[in-house]
Amino acid sequence: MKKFINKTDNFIIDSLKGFAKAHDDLVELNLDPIFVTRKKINSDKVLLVSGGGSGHEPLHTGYIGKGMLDVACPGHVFTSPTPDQMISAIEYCQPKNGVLFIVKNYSGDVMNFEMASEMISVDHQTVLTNDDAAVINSSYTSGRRGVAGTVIVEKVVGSLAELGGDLTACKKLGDKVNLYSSSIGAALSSCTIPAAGKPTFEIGDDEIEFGVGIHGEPGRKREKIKEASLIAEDMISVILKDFEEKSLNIKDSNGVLLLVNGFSGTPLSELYLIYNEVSEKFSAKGIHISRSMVGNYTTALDMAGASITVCLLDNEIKKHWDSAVMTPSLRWGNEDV
Amino acid sequence: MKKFINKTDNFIIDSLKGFAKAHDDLVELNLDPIFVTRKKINSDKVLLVSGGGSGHEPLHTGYIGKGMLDVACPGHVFTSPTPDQMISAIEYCQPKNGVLFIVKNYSGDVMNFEMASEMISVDHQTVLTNDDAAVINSSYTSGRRGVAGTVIVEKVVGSLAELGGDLTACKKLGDKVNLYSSSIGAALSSCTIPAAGKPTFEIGDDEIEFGVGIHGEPGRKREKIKEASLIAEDMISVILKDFEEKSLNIKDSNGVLLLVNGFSGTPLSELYLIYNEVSEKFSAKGIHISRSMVGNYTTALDMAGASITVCLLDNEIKKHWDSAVMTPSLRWGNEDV
Amino acid sequence: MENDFIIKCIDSVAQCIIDREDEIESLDRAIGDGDHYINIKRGSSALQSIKPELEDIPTNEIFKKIGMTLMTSVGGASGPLFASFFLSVSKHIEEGDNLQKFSQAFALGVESIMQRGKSKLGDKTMLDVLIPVSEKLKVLADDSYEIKELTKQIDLVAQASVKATKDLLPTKGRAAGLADRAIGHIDPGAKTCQLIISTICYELNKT
Amino acid sequence: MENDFIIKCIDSVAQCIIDREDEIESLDRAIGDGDHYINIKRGSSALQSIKPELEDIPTNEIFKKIGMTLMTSVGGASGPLFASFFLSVSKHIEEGDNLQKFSQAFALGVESIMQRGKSKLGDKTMLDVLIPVSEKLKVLADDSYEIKELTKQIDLVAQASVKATKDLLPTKGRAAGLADRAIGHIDPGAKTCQLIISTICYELNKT
Ligand SMILES: Nc1ncnc2c1ncn2[C@@H]1O[C@H](COP(=O)(O)OP(=O)(O)O)[C@@H](O)[C@H]1O
Ligand SMILES: Nc1ncnc2c1ncn2[C@@H]1O[C@H](COP(=O)(O)OP(=O)(O)O)[C@@H](O)[C@H]1O
Ligand SMILES: [Mg+2]
Ligand SMILES: [Mg+2]
Ligand SMILES: [Mg+2]
Ligand SMILES: [Mg+2]
Repeated sequence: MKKFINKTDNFIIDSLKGFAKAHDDLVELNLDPIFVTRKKINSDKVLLVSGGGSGHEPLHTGYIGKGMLDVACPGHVFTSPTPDQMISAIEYCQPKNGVLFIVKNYSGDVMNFEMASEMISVDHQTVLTNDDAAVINSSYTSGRRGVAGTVIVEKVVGSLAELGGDLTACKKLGDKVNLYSSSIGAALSSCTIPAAGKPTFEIGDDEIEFGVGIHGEPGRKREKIKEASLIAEDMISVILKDFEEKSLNIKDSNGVLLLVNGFSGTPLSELYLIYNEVSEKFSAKGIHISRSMVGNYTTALDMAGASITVCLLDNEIKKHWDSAVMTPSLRWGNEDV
Repeated sequence: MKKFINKTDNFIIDSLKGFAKAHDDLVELNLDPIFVTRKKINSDKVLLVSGGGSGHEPLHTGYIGKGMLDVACPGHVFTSPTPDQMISAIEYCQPKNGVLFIVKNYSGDVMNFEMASEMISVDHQTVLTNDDAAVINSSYTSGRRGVAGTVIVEKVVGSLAELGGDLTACKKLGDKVNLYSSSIGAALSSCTIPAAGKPTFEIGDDEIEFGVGIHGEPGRKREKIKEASLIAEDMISVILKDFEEKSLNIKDSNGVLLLVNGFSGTPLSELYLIYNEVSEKFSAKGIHISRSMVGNYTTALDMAGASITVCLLDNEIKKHWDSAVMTPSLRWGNEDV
Repeated sequence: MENDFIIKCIDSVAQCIIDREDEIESLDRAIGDGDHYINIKRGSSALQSIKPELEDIPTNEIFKKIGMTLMTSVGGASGPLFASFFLSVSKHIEEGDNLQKFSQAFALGVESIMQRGKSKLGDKTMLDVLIPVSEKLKVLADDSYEIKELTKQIDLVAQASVKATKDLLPTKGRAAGLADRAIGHIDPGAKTCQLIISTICYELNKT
Repeated sequence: MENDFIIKCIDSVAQCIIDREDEIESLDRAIGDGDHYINIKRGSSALQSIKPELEDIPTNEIFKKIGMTLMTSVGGASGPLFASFFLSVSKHIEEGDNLQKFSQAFALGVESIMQRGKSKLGDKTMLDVLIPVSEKLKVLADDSYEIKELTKQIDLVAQASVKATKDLLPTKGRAAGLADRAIGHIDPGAKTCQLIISTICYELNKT
């Protein structure tokens, strides 16, 4: 294992300290228990709290700021945070209009947030994200995984909360964005958890893991690497099928948001190449891309690979997607509005 | 070699097409010869033209837009563009107030831009960036390499040009930012040029290449991997020595900009960890960091590793650093100003 | 159930986990996300660091402290599940309880895992060790076996049921995404439960 | 210098470069950025695609077209240098020039590389093959040797001087950053120049 690291046990803390210093105009880091909040807490708005295992940076800490999250509770690498983190963060922020938890659908995250939820008295709701279309037969399992679509949920709900939306409205919008989003990824390499010291899975020099999760969890199938165009085709058919199963019309005239997300080890140039393949095939199918994002937004440590996420844009989602945002890792629109 | 790619010969074009589509609100791609311009060309300002081999994305195409570049001419992977690209781009833009070339100091780039320069009639100047402090005894060689400091030059000069600065002023400011910037990098892995199909260099499982270039060129020394804190220490001493040799005071009260740049294969969490190490050591030395950037800004294909760049901020540089910028990969400030 | 014995078990279990690192770790790498060893090691270190606090408090308080410590240190899926177990046991146990009472508290602890995890026997989780063990414990406690025989039998059940998770199709936790690709692999959480139980059996046997 | 011969050389050089891929590529990977083979292959493919245009034009035009094609296809450091060479030669060569005249044009071509590259003998570049070859060519042309002997001698000089780049300390181009770590490695640009020269010598010999 080769990483820029001191002691593996301190990895998360060392990294969070650097993050907090580099963005000390926007965020504040609390240790013991660990949570990150906006620099200026607005206790009048619905408090947006997310969190999850570390190793997916910039998710979630990088999305704290105006127009997006208020709080992120980072767990250890690939391990959900513990309830005391959420509880302390909420005590610290003193929200007057309720708390919305945004939680990726993994047993660990769900249970830890649930325990926190049972132990707080403030009004709260939870949006569970489960945009990963890789998991087949999800009705037999604990469900689909939450992956890069979570960023879209956080951005869109963040905008509504910033503009004064109440808890019920935020929860409703979050559930809608999640429903409207489907993702599918493929890995070219494994990732290595610092404390484990070795790759999570073995993969041949000519293989890809199709449908991989953002923790290097095995996906739908292991197959031989092929042209990006063919991989894109496979990804698109999973997404199309998923929208079909959800009875959602991907050809809606408002268009879709296409997010090409890197898992961190794949260069931007390749992500753009995937974007090109998907957008060409979409345009042949009459699917209109009206918003785009290409980059490392939900990563898996050092894993090489990428996912695509498609989110249907109705007027409400589009409006909140376009609104100003000012966080360490997502920033657009007018900053003093 | 595992990459998201169709045919290696088409890699750059496929990727650029995706880039141009994903950012069609900001940029426009021209094929044959290849160059990328802003969507809306302003021929009244000094035209900022950069370019270089591909594989360093988002450099330079990702920095096209308001407050930064007007044109980028991407070459093949790690190979400088050819003069016809620059010449055609300038013809296309019809600049009325001169052209400033921003060129990283590599023989190939210098010579190709020089040839272009000899073949155009419009008034022009060149800023050569050579911020890489890795190369020792540079007086005996063709000089230091231009690396991540180039982004700072492009941002700062971009701001001046946007605000109406003339060619002479832009050239002068560019040279100053370059002089005020020093960089040093370390690689944990090699990179693989798509057309070559195999890693540019071999490196042991426990080795790092200290002082590596952004093309995987060997650096100062090959050494055993050690704690990030110790690597950061080595990096800092190279930077301090360089400022000393340039007779520049890094403890200037205005503070410095610290850029922790990933080469692409290293996750953001590790870059923040490096930021933490450097900022702790800087503060112990009385060096004040007043601006920060952490991310993949000047990459080397899929190479794992990182560099730090320190740029002294005088009032002029600071003002132009802070001004609004709206490009695919750098975006802040108010967008409609 | 004496405090000293519980503290001793904390140490033995911690040691056992460290000794079996490779095995535990490779299981979660195969069908999970590779962190299970790190998670339970963190939990068992946290328990070791609170040992002094456990010396002179009532039995139910011990279980509560263990539960709270696991809750705030382990994280992941196994953290809240182990925590739920101990917190539930703490509510149903009292100073000087006999084996029958203990086996009832144990069963209620297992039930709280099922509630927290919305899971049941056969989901290919830790429950596939805990439920059979709990059931056996009830039977043996009722029949008031000798400690030697009791620990032997419990250990056998734990060993057999962990092996049986190999053939199960996962429906809960991270492995669920894998579906039938997980068949042939032992569930990591089941493995650690078996190791913990076997270790405690061994310690009981020495008393 | 007949057009047909030049076109033939374009093909032979292209073939030679392809045949020696591994060697050329590994040199630039060792002390450069690994793209030299790709660059010159791209250049030689571009030349092959303009062969029809070269058939019926004056000699100086051929060299100019070759220079412009290399200029707009190769890129990197070697592109403008090769381009400068051919563009310079095109200015100093005329239909039916004898060997002496050609050797002068060749020397001026090499000089234009030195100007473009701000480089000289001993910098561990292509010039460390081109300069000795150019000098030898001048001497041999003046002494009006037989073509067989001339090509043999030129080839020998090219072979010897490319080997000699091994021991040089690089001061130009990407290898410069390496300083003495580059010692022991042959310069890739020097190698391709030698290959091109040796190939042309071989073709000349066949005429
Ligand atoms: N819903 C559940 N019910 C019971 N046990 C579960 C459940 N989800 C996960 N587990 C257990 O937790 C183990 C994984 O724990 P761990 O690796 O620490 O957490 P995570 O899965 O969050 O990475 C699994 O092997 C399984 O035994
Ligand atoms: N200034 C120079 N003068 C002469 N030759 C040079 C100079 N710089 C580079 N070269 C030659 O170019 C070769 C490298 O070419 P190439 O790999 O195609 O370009 P790049 O170095 O830009 O990647 C070197 O091996 C060397 O022979
Ligand atoms: Mg986990
Ligand atoms: Mg090159
Ligand atoms: Mg796990
Ligand atoms: Mg090269």
